[in-house]
Amino acid sequence: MKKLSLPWIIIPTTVALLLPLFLRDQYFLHISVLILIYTGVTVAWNIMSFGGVLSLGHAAFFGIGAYTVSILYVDYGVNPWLGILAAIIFAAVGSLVLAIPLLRLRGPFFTLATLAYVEVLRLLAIWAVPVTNGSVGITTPPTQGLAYISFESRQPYYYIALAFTLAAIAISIWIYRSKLGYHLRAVATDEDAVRALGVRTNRVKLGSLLISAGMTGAFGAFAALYFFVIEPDTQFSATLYSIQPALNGIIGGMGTIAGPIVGAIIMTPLGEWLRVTFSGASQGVNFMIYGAVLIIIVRLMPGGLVEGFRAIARKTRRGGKGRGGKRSADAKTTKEGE
Amino acid sequence: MLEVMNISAYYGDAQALEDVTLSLPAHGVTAFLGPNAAGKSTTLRVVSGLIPAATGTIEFEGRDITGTSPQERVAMGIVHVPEGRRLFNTMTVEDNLILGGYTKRKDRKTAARLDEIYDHFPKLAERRKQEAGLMSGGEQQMCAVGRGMMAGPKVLMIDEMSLGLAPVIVKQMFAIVKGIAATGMSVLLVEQHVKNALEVADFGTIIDGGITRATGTAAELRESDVVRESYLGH
Amino acid sequence: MSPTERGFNRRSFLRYSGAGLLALAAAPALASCASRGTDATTLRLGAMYPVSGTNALLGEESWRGVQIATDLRNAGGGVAGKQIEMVFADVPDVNTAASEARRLVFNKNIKLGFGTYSSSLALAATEVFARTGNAYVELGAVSEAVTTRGYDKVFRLNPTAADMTGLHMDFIQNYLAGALGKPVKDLRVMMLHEDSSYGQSIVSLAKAAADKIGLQHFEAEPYSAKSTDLSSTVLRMKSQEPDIVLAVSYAADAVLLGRQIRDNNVKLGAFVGTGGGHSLASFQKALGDAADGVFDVDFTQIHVNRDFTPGIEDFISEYHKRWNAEPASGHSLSNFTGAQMLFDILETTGGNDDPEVFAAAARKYHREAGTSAAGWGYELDAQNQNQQGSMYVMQWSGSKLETVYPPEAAVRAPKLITPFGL
Amino acid sequence: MDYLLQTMVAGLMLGGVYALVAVGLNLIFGVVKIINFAHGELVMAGMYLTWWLWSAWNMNPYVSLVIVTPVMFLAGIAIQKFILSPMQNSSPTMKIFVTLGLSVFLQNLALWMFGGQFRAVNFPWAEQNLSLLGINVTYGRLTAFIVALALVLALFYLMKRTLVGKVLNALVEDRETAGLIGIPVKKYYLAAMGIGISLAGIAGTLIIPFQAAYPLVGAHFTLLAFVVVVLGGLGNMAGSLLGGLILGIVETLAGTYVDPALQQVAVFVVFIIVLIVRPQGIFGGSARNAEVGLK
Repeated sequence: MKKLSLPWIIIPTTVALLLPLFLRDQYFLHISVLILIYTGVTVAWNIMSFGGVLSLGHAAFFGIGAYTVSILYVDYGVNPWLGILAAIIFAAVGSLVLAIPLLRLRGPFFTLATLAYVEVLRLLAIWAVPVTNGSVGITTPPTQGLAYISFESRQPYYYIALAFTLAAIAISIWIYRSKLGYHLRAVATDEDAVRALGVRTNRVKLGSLLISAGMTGAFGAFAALYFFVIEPDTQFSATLYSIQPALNGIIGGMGTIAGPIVGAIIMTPLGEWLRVTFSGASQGVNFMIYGAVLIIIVRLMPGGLVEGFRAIARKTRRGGKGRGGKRSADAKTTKEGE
Repeated sequence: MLEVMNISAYYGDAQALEDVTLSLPAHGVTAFLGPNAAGKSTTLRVVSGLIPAATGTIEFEGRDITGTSPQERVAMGIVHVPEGRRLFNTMTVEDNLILGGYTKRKDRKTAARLDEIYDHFPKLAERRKQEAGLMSGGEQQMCAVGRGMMAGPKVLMIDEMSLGLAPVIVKQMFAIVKGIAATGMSVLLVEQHVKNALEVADFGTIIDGGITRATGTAAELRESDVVRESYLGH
Repeated sequence: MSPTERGFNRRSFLRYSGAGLLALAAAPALASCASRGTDATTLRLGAMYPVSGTNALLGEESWRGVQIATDLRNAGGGVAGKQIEMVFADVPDVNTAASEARRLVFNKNIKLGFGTYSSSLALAATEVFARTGNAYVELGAVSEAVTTRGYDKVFRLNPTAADMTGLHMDFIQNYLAGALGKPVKDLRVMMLHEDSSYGQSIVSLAKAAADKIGLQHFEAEPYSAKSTDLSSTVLRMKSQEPDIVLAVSYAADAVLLGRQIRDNNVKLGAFVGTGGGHSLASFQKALGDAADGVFDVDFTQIHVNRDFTPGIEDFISEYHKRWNAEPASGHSLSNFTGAQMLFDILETTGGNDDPEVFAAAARKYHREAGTSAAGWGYELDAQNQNQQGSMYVMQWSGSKLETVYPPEAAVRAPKLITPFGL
Repeated sequence: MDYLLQTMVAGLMLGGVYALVAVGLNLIFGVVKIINFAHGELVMAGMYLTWWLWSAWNMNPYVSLVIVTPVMFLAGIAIQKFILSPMQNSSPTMKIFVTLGLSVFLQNLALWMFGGQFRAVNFPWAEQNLSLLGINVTYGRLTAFIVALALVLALFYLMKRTLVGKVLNALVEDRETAGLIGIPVKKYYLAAMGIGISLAGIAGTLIIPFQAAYPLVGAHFTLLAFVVVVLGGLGNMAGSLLGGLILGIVETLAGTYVDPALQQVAVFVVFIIVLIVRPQGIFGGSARNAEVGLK
């Protein structure tokens, strides 16, 4: 990603914009909206991984966003658009709980702290019945219209989701290429060295946390309006909104721009397809396959799909010359693995 | 006894070694010299098997060992004392030493070897039960060398032994190393201070920029004009 | 150690195949063709139950009842000459429920859906059906919210949380108070409930129901169904010394609760389970004799007055045939009954599942209590809630969960036995 | 007072279970440096295996340890050899996700094989009460607690006194150097995985007399076990025991005196606070966790 090549931006964007014209089936549009939501959350998650940080706490930000918009709308009559704005702010503020662990901990310890945070919020959402309506959840009113982000057709949802996702991607590209992104990537390589150069690494990491959380909150809020019903076990589900985005990112290629997008586009329909195909046949088979596929992909393409395809492309282009490069890449990863 | 022939190696995409050739006799001290980032430590890592050689071969006692694992090489008698000592800090000195003798654990002579180490380094005997991380730099270096010797090496490669040690301790250490070499093993000393090293060493090899520049007896190198100009700073 | 030329080739081959696998997996998702929905010969209905994830156990049990009802009806000629085809969707969580409802409606052209076992799943699924102008029939979820949102094409055939708490209090007032020899106002009653939508739906109504019968000492305590230890809950219970414990549990926690009550030697006057866990055969299996005397308020179970539940034998024998076991809980029977009523309604429309037509027929349909396999009748109220579905009180006796209250459905009278063998 | 005492005892018993699950994880996390998200599912596997031996062969659950232990040891070796070892050079993140995949797979394998039904072993001896000073403990829980203690002591001895233990300790601290001085690292990874996972299996066997098995039972244990390991310090077996007991007591006290619905919240809040205040763990040696903080 040295230079943004224009065709790579224009072509997919155009395709995405025109898609509803060709794809009138509401169910496929629905899947497309799901893909967009997941792409957005994954792209948001990925901003933290620019800095080499693995967060499994994004379900927390997603859930905060969902609950913020729903509670404001249902209990206080706040317009959902304003609610989404509030969701961004609340999710960012909510992420501050993780700020201290983020700055003090490295590697798996931070990851575990983020998982614990999701769990705490889930349990609190179940417990605080007067605010959250507990496990029964909150249902947003059926009033339709652009002002309420509620429509009969999937098309407007699709375009709103697309706008959100494109904005998220734009922000992510902008960050990647900004000084913040440069510092983040440097932190990912060697935090101590970067700090020694006088970069305020704490500020950099905190910035990525806040931006990432705020973006995730926006998608959580949109998803709440899109699904109508929110409930703690789903909205604060580590599996759905922490692990799945991380998985998309990793399968596509963590810390790259295109990786998360590719990952979400592939993994979301895969999950849907497995469920649709195997559910009802025998309990659990679809998730068994999902787990197995996950193991296989991670085992065979540890650099992610984007990297994997690139390697294949390089290999075919260069014929057998890959050997030296391959070997050195191994040496490098060995070192990182320590 | 150990012949390193024309090896190259990479860190990531960066080439760290281009063409290094190194030969060790069956005993005596060989100094392996060169400026910072010349590729000395990398060479050692290739010899001990931590990094694969991209090209070139390594022979030990007439056998090609280029493809063997670090463990096999230790078992054969090629032992690497890494830069920065890398002791197991939370474990006792004695446990560190015992682990050093891991490859020889089955010959039931661990106690005898321990005694031998304690003879060489009486300080370590005093500190046997102390956590290794809590000792002074010099003591830690002794422990690291002792740990290497526990494997019963034929070739002992010590990386940057004098780094961060007081000059008095450095002198002591050099003397001890010379003593060890006299018991019939080959010691490879990696040093930045060319002059100090050439004073204790019997032989020397100088590398720079990942390429072997000069090889000879210590005396030859001390007298060589090139070496004097480029590395001894006269 | 170092990768050889061959190794690298093999690896890249595996990578290709990994990518191919993915492409293979993704392609049919986008290519799968839409179904036509109901046509002249086939009635296609959408069935939504959680058969994976946390609700898998009772979701699966519920779905079994529907399968039996469908097969029996198809064997008998179907509905108005049409064969019934179930388009099934697994809905482990709320977002999936919304998502799958969309798939059924748009991709499968389903006009009439039903399910769902869990209340939050039901809310999500019905929202989609209702907002797209389709009809949905709930057969298992108990939360009041399912039918109180004002959707005119969302129906519920099963009794609700209010029926459960109502029966709790009825049973306390008319039997337990007398059997324990204390007036209702002096009884100490504690409701322990797991904190999923099931437990929370019930507890939200319990307080009011308790007030209604003049129960002054009523406490509610939540706990997490996922907990692996309920010591705290049981210790709190011990300190409160309740006469009656009303427990609302899922599966594993019901066993855990029972065992820990026994372990901590908490002597109770009576223990009344509420649906879910306490009616499962494996609850009795796990506790053995200690389960004797435990009451349970739930959907109809198989040990019930057979005169009151015509058709139950068919259900039981069919269940045996298919799964070689007794029904694990009453959920299969209630969903079986609900599905049968649904088919009967569709019979009156001539197999037409158009939402408007179905809704009109559903509102018109009527059935007396004691004429279905679960003993339920059928009479919708203004909110499309069936008024004639009822809950019963059962009691464990050996390996049988026998219906003991109200008398018309009972196979025997209730007996007061100190629960958990204490 | 009795009430408090009973609460504390209940907490201790629960803590014993946590410690039991955590020691195996500690070994794996410490030595192989893998965040094993499938650990709880392996406890679940132990539970199902014990249940199956009991229901099909009427085997006493405690006797079934002679089968469960080696089977789970082999399972651990297989997981290391076929799944994790080939990924040795991948980033830690990748290893996390491979274990996540394994956990999803095992959960649903259980659902597929046994259905959602919960499977309890009805073993009357384990359910008898030991009553002392008005405090009740069942033999099942007591046995689990005592075995946890014994296993932790045994591991403690192993780690301190034997060569294998010293090697494992060395691997916890610095695996590159361990390899450099001739230790066959891969072999010891296999051993650590084998031991760690057989410990998970043993935990499953000891739990099942009082806790039914169902497909999602393990998920609950995984995160808790990590909390215990982090509290106690990596590679520190005694720390895991203490961490487990503290967690058990915190959970029970919070549940009894605050609100049963919040007992888990208390546990995770304690965890996050400890991570913030003392990331090396309450009893952790300072150097180790910092190093495994994985740069």
